Amino acid sequence: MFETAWSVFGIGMVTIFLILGLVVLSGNLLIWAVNRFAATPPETDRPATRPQQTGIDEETIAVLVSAVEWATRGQGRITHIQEE
Amino acid sequence: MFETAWSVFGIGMVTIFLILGLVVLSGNLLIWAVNRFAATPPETDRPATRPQQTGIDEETIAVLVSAVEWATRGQGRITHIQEE
Amino acid sequence: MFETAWSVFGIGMVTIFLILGLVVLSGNLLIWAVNRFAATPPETDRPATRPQQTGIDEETIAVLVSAVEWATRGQGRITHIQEE
Amino acid sequence: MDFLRQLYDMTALGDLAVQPASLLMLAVAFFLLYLGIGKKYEPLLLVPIAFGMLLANFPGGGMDIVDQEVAKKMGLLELASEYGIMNLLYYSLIKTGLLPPIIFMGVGAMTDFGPMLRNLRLAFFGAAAQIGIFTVLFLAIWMDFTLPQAGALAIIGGADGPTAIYTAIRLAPELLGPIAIAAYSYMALVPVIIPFVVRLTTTKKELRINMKEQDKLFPTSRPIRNMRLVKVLFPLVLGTLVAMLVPSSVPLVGMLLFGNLIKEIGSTTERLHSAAAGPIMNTATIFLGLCVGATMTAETFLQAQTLKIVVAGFLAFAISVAGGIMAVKVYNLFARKKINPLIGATGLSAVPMASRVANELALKEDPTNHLLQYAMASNISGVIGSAVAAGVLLSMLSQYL
Amino acid sequence: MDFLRQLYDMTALGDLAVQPASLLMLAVAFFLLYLGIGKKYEPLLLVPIAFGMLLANFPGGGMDIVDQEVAKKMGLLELASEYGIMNLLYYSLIKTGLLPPIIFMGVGAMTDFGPMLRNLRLAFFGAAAQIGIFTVLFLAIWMDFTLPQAGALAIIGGADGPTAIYTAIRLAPELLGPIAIAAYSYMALVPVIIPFVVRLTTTKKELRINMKEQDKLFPTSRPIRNMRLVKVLFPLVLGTLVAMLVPSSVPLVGMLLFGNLIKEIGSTTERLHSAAAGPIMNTATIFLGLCVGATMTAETFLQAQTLKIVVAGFLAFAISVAGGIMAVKVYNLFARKKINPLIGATGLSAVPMASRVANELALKEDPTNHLLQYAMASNISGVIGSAVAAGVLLSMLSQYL
Amino acid sequence: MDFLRQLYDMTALGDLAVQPASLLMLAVAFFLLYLGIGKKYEPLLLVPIAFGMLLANFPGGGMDIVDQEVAKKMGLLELASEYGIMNLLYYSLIKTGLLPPIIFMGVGAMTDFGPMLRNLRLAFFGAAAQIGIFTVLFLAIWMDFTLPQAGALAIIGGADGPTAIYTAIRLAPELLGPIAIAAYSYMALVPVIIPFVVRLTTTKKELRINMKEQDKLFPTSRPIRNMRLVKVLFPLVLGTLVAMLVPSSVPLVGMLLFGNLIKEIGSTTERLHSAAAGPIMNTATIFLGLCVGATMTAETFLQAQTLKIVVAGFLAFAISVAGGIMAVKVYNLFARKKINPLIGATGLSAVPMASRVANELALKEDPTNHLLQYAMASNISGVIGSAVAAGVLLSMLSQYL
Ligand code: NA
Ligand code: NA
Ligand code: NA
Repeated sequence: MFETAWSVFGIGMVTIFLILGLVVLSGNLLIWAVNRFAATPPETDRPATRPQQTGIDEETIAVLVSAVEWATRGQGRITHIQEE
Repeated sequence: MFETAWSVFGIGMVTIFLILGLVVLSGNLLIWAVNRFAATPPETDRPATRPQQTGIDEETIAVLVSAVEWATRGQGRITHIQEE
Repeated sequence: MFETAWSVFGIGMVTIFLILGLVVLSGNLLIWAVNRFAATPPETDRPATRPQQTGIDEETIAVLVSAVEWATRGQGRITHIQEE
Repeated sequence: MDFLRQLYDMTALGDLAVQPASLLMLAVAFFLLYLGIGKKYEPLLLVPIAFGMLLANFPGGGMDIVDQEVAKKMGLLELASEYGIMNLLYYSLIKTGLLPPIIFMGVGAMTDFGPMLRNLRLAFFGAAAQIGIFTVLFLAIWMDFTLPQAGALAIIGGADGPTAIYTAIRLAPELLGPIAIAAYSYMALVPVIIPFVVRLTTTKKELRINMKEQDKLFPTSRPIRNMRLVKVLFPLVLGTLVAMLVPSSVPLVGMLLFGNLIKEIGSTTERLHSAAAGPIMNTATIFLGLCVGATMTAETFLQAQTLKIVVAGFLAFAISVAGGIMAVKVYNLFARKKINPLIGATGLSAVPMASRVANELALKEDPTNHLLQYAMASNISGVIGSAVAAGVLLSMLSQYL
Repeated sequence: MDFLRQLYDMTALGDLAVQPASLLMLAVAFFLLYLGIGKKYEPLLLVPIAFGMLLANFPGGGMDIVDQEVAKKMGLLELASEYGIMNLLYYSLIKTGLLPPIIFMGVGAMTDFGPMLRNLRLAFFGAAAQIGIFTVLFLAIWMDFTLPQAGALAIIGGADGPTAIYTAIRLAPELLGPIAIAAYSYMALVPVIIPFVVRLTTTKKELRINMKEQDKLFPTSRPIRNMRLVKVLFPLVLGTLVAMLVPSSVPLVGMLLFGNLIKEIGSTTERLHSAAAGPIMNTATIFLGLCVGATMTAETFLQAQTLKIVVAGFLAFAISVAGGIMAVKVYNLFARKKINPLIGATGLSAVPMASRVANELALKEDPTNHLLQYAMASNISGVIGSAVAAGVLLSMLSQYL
Repeated sequence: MDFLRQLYDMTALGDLAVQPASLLMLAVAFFLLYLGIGKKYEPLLLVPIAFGMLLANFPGGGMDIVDQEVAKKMGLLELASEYGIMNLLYYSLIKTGLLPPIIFMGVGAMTDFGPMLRNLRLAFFGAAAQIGIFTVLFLAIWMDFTLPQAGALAIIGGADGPTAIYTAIRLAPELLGPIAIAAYSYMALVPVIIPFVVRLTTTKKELRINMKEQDKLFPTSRPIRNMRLVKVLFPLVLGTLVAMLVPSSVPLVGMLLFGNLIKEIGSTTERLHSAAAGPIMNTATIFLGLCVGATMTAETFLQAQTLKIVVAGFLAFAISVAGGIMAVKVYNLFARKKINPLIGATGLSAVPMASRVANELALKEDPTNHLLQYAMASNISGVIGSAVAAGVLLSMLSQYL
């Protein structure tokens, strides 16, 4: 049984590293391709859920929004962000 | 098999014409009966979804509302209509 | 069969009286225990569904709110209460 | 000629000629639709039930429920392919007893135990008003129903739809349709039945007993200093009590209290509460109604039994109301702090209609006598009372199946 | 080496080498996703169908539908444990015929019969535009399909998704995938198909017939003085009519009208309406799409049949449109009050896309000729027309199964 | 006397006297309710699980899950009629493996791959943090679990509820309850476990590595010029990759990505997205929780196994966290652009709790070191990592069932 466990261990970890490696690779490829062939609008994902303009950089806001969505499992929504 | 197909063709088209004919007939009868026996309120179906007063005639609005509802599969709602 | 019916009658009514009696008893015990050990906030159940301040006593409002909720099966909501 | 023959064969006209009773059933269905739509009698259930009945009684529509002896031998897939979607829905959702507990979860998710907790003493009168159930049991046996059938019929006196349906499914599925119709119809008729019984059994003086004044004269109730916590703990206490004494009512009472718990916990389980009180409840109501309606074909409905159920069901209601009133009157003989007998009447359940009717009756005698909040206490406890009664019936009568 | 062997065995690469046709299916799925997402062709159904197809065609994913001969011998639990969740969903929700009537309930809950009631006369032209169904029946038989298969194929000409799926499930489940794809694709292509047929069959002068002016010239229609009541009663009248003449269409039409009824009753049944038009409809759409997609494996899809279905389906659409137009033209020969032939074209159904396309075509010829509301009348009646056609096909062809 | 006897027989008291272990189970259920309600530990799942456990352990309530050997011989209808609604729900929704993929669809419909796409490189560390799964496999075998049981136990280290439940259903349904409880409890304890492991394995200096400063020092990441399109295409690319390499994870990963796709497509599929993320997700959560809870009767839970699962589950968590951290440390040895080891810890998954905990830990050392957005990258990739791990376990261990 331990022998099987070693196989599972090996194949499992290799597969996971392989897949996540390929995810990084193909993701970058995808971003490159989209930037190259379809880079029309400056980043505006989902204006509906977008809060009003603040001094905080776009990326941070995107992360905050997604974090709140996760944390509240879709119930919460950021409507206002203020820098301290 | 083609013989059966002829039967299906004949019975099918006759039935559809019959039913839609009866729909026209009974619908008119229904409208007549309702007008005759229960014609109290001037047409006010669903004030909740009704947009504010405009110069456009009632019928057109009703159709627009229903079209939008169909087109957006219930998601959209007319809140304002402006004549050009 | 009527004999069985008598059993069911007796056991049924005794059980119901027993259970609702115990509900009264244990309910009172629960209220006592909570008042004794966990009586921090003055009664504020569900501020979200709470209507604005009026001259009507809290209890009445709570009952009205719950009655409306029942009556409308959760669709309705009291937003304003005015004493006559 | 052959063409017309084929056309005629496709229509329902031939079947109707053979089975004209279907027309009568369609008329009954239209009448129920009129009650639900025009008269607004419990439209949330009467409309789907009546429409299900309509669908089931169009000859050849294939939307009627087949006999369980036939269905029992089939798997669900074969059943659906042989007898259509309504049988699939009925046998997987109703006959299994699934939907009533699901609806009870929704009821719990909409119930506020607050009024009952503020006047716990009055909850006791939700017990007396179940006596109609057990009294009509005798009548039903006398009417030649079997013991399980009698139990299913009697539960109409509990004045609670899902409880009645659950009990009927378990004890006498063959009577499900008429029992459901009787239960919901009489619940819709509570504004007629309660005043009728009240007039027969009470005096004007009794109806003028003012609960708030009594509260001021004999102040006892302690204030609740953390209602949120009490409301979270109460379903757990109540559930444990009921489960220990009448385990057979756990599917109903347990789901009711689960629904209530996820409501009272608040924001952290709000997602679950919104599902239980919204989409789950509404979907279950639609399919429960359509399927119950679909059981009512001419064969099963146009029988002497149906008339007996209608009569006995009414008596069960009336006796329950009277029982609640009598219990209050007896209490008043011994207690200094009097209780308005209308509080007994609302022990029937039929929440919240009964409370509103009681409130109106009280106001008619004394325009300052607002007893709605007191009525809700016994009213809600009546729901528990009838679920417990159902548990007793199931536990004691299943063996005679 | 042994390690790499085990790793390779776990992947889908070995299966792909054996069964390279899966790659072609994946390509088709991606193309359909492109149509649904990029081109916005009926995305609510094409996206789930295409994704279901994707899942089914990943070798070893276990998300493809197994043959019904295999499934028939198993209970649902065994089926799920042997063949996974997609088969469980497919055999319990699709193969039983459950979801299409459920979706029809949702369609009914979103349909407004108002425009049709205001121009009832035009409803008649929803009949002529079903002729494509019955014409293509001959073609399909000639193409070597069996009678039930021919019926399932022909119903594509009804231009109504759930109707096509329901008919295919009952008459030819083995063709479900391609028929559903064809039906939804052509519905998405209505903005191309209708102008194409209109150009072939009408003159500019005909397209300039202005319905509103005709109404002013020949005023006939009586005003409806209680639209709310008419809208509540109409589904009941319509349902009774259809049920009496074509009982086999009751599962579809009955559920459509139930959905419409709980919409039109208004606030008292709003809870039911919101469930039928919202969560029930959307959930049914997701699972219908995924399961229909999952039937399309290389084995079932990459066949000559699929091509035939695509060709015959297009013809069915085109002939239906032409039929509707011709009926108007014949009517215009005899009537003084002329009708725009576009009203005939929208009898096809494909609500509301067809009406919008017709409206645009009319406006192109005469910018004052707004005929949307008139088009909606025949458009909605076309839905009833195809459901009735489905009923006829089911009733007359099931015996050849 | 006879009367009291009958009364006593109806209650659960007799059963309790025979089977006092039920009391202990009720106590455990109340304790879990306390954790879910009072401590707010994963209330969305712990509350339904604990309530299901409560219902199952009231003797005579008929809400406990029967042995699968018994159930296997019955159809669903017979099962429901013999063993009640909880068995109907368990065997049709859980034992079939249906609900976990459905919940994954909902998870996908709520997941935003944005943070991961913006820091793709970090996704790689979601791999290392799965090592706890495969390490504990050895421990579990040593503890005398069978191979499939060991796999089901080990997946707790994936820190993902639905994945753990799906794997347990397929590999060791007899351990489903304790595994689910352990998985959700440890996920709730992430704010304790992560700091504990971090303190053991990292230095203050490492925790002060500031990701934003590193980004400024070594700017590499290209801006994404059409995020909407990338987000639509990414689930398709990711799905294809995973499906090709680990087909057995398609039911989980495929549904996750379908949910994500209908979210990212936007308004045209918004109806589907709202259903998947709302009513479907919430309904599935309720019934998953209740049914998983109902599997935990005294018989199945009060065993040495349960204790072993608790211990091994904790180790799996801790080793996964440590594995993620170590991978970052090794990376930092060779790379000039350093990564904060907390990014490795969040590879565990337990989204988004782990990221928030990591963020707080970083801020404690350096109040300007906001690394939430970086943590989310490895955090989300950890979900994919554990789903892939589950696929490997299912594919390699099913043969030993
Ligand atoms: Na009652
Ligand atoms: Na049509
Ligand atoms: Na993980």
